[in-house]
Amino acid sequence: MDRQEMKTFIAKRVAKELTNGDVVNLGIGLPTLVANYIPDAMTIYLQSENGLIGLGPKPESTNSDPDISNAGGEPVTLKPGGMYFDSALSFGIIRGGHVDVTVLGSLQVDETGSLANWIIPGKMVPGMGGAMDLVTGAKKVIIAMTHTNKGKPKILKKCTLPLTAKYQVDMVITEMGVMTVDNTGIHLVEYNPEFSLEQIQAATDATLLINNPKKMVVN
Amino acid sequence: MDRQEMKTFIAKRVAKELTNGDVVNLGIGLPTLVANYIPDAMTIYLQSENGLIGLGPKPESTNSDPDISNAGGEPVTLKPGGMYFDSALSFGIIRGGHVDVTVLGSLQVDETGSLANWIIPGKMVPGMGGAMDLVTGAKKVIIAMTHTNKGKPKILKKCTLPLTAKYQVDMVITEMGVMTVDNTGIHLVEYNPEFSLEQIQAATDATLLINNPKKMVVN
Amino acid sequence: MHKLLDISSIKEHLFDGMTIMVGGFMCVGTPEVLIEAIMQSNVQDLTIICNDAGFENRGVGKLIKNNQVSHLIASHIGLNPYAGKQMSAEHMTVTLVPQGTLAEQIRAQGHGLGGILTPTGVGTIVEENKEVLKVNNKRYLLETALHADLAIIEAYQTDQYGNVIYTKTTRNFNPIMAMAADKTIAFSREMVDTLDPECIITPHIFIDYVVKAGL
Amino acid sequence: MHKLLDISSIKEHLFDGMTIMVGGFMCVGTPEVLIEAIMQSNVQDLTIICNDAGFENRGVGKLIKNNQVSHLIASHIGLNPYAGKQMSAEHMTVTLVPQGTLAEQIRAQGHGLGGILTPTGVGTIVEENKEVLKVNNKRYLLETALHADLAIIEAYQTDQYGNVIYTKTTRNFNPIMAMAADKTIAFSREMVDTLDPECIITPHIFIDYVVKAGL
Repeated sequence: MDRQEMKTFIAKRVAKELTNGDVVNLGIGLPTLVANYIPDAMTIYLQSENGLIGLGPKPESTNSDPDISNAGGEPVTLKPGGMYFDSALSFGIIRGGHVDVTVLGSLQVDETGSLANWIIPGKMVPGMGGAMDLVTGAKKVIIAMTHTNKGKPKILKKCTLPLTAKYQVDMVITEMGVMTVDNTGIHLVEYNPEFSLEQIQAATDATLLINNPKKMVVN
Repeated sequence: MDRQEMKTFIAKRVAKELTNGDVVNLGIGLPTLVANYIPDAMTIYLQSENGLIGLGPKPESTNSDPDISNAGGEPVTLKPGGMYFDSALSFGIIRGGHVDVTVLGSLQVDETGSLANWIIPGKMVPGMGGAMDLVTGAKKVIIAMTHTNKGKPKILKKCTLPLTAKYQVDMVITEMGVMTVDNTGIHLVEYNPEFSLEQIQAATDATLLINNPKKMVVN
Repeated sequence: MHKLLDISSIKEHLFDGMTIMVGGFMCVGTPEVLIEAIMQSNVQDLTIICNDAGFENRGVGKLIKNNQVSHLIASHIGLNPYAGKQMSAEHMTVTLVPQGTLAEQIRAQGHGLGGILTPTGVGTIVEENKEVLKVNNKRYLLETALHADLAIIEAYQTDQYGNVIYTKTTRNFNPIMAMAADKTIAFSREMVDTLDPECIITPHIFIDYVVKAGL
Repeated sequence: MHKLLDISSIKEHLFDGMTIMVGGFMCVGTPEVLIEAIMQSNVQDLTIICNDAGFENRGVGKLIKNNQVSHLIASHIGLNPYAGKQMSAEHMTVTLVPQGTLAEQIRAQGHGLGGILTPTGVGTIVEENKEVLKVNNKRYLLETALHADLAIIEAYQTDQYGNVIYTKTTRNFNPIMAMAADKTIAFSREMVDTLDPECIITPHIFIDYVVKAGL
């Protein structure tokens, strides 16, 4: 798989985690792609922290309205039944536990479910934006990311970068597999048969708990 | 003056404290009467804590809408430019210092500016409603009440009933005079010439600071 | 509309000892039809969170009169003398809360906040047993979030998704309660196809069930 | 309309060292015209409170580029590399705040709250130098209210009283900032006679001045 194929593969697998009626917040980048793979028969309400529920597809470029954007600043549309609100209500929805699933990328995740995705001290200081609120407030936190960064593991025993939040990650989905996190550790519950279990563990710093994993299937 | 004349006299005098453009909250009872004496040329925005700004006069009885009431549960109307909001924003306006003047009745006021108007233990327990927020948040707190209760002083050295708030009263207006409160004590700044200064002090438990008071005039 | 609930099914959402938030301000904006249904269920030992005690035969006053309420959290009870009697006779506990504090405690729950710092009540008996914190040399009371198992609210119009608008001063506590309970049932006076996305007050994600007027 | 302000008069409301809240989210809902006027005034040593640092040549990014900002309080600065450089070179202090916390801190000020308890940031460097309080055995950070001398916001429509509505996702931080500053200046795209009293987002009492588009 090349990088683009990996992203598509991951996004497709994330989409399978969604349930009809879910309120979902998709982070910038790879997570945004998940919207493309939601089955037509399923109703998902996409929330965007800049102030809307009912995020629709990107507008035709000839028809773009600068007054309506997603949290990445990209032009979007509003689906029927959607609505606008201010930042206080938007984060009330997020912090109050009214978002069923949030999907974010990350620089690091660890086997305690902590994650780090907002700063590399001395190098990159973009800020946390809404990420800290999202992972703290959402009912289910899914990290969607490539398994490694230039061959270096991103799934660690313990995050080394400043944390976004402690103990909040429920699931990690990469091109190599699907992992769940609970207080016993990180479990490889599905694996991509393109890789052996040994290869996956070798690409992972954390100790993967493996007990009859299924094959990871996307369409 | 009979009781009704007293109330009218007090309400008229309170009205003179208002300034063009003020946001004003009038409590239930006597304070509500103040609205009748706002000069036509003056624009006052009446706020009602149940959720509106722009309280208008009572509707004609044939035209009463049960969906719009004031904080006393009485039918009212909305003036042009008025708007509705929820209780959180309503008390945001109040607590946040965006109400210029609040006018309330009271059971007791003391010379430190503390007041008690929400409970008589063992006898009357109506609750504080919005009064604690109003006197804590409003820029200017005016107590409008009769000077005594069955001949007993209501303006005390120290309140004996459970307080509504400490040190919040700016002005007390009764049928006997106008008093201001600051950290030196309570000052009789205007007196009703129907009473002598001795009579007013005799009806008052607090020590009135008196320095060239004016005559209290209402039209 | 998939959230429609038959009034007779409300009892499935009720249980003894539960906490219910009831919208309305002196019964303006209180869903009387849902109150009636709770009366008929005869569920017991309720904690009711409401701005006030209603009137003796209106609003939450009806539940108090029916002896279903063991604890009332409200800002005043003055218009319901029966509530005062029940309180004095210790048949019902009444917790009196400043109205603005009540609003923020309810909002805090819906917004995922543990509590808020308010200057209201400092130096009064409201302060008793509460943490007092200083910020910039000013004293505030820490008031914690208020949660409910169920909120019952009165909507003016509800669209096919469950988005809600209110009318005039019926709004009051309804929008914040809709966010603060595990489950929210809206009584709606009117059902409409769509609402203006700029004017929706309560997003559909907070409305679990809708009871239509006239059913 | 008595609140109308000529754009050239904005400088009367500016002073060195002041704190300004700027509405908008990645410049959507940011009043660029007012930003330009602040640039022209060349007021110095500003503390800017805004969701983000804008872009290098848009939004508050223009004030940063013009070296007028000594302190930026924002949730991210990633789209403005110049802001990052100014921060690294210690020409500008940047306080990064979780976006939801920033919203609540601003709201708290306007609503007269000393602060709020949020679970966001617990166990991270955001916790540093902050009070941690436990409520029902859950840990929260005490985040205190954020005040400004001036808020500049972008309105969609303003009526003759100064009531404001926004459009689509331009709303974001604008309504809460309008309440949190000593003075609020709204840039308004359109002036109308009246607005629907059910749909007004920012009541006129929070709007001190209105700058009309095209003037």
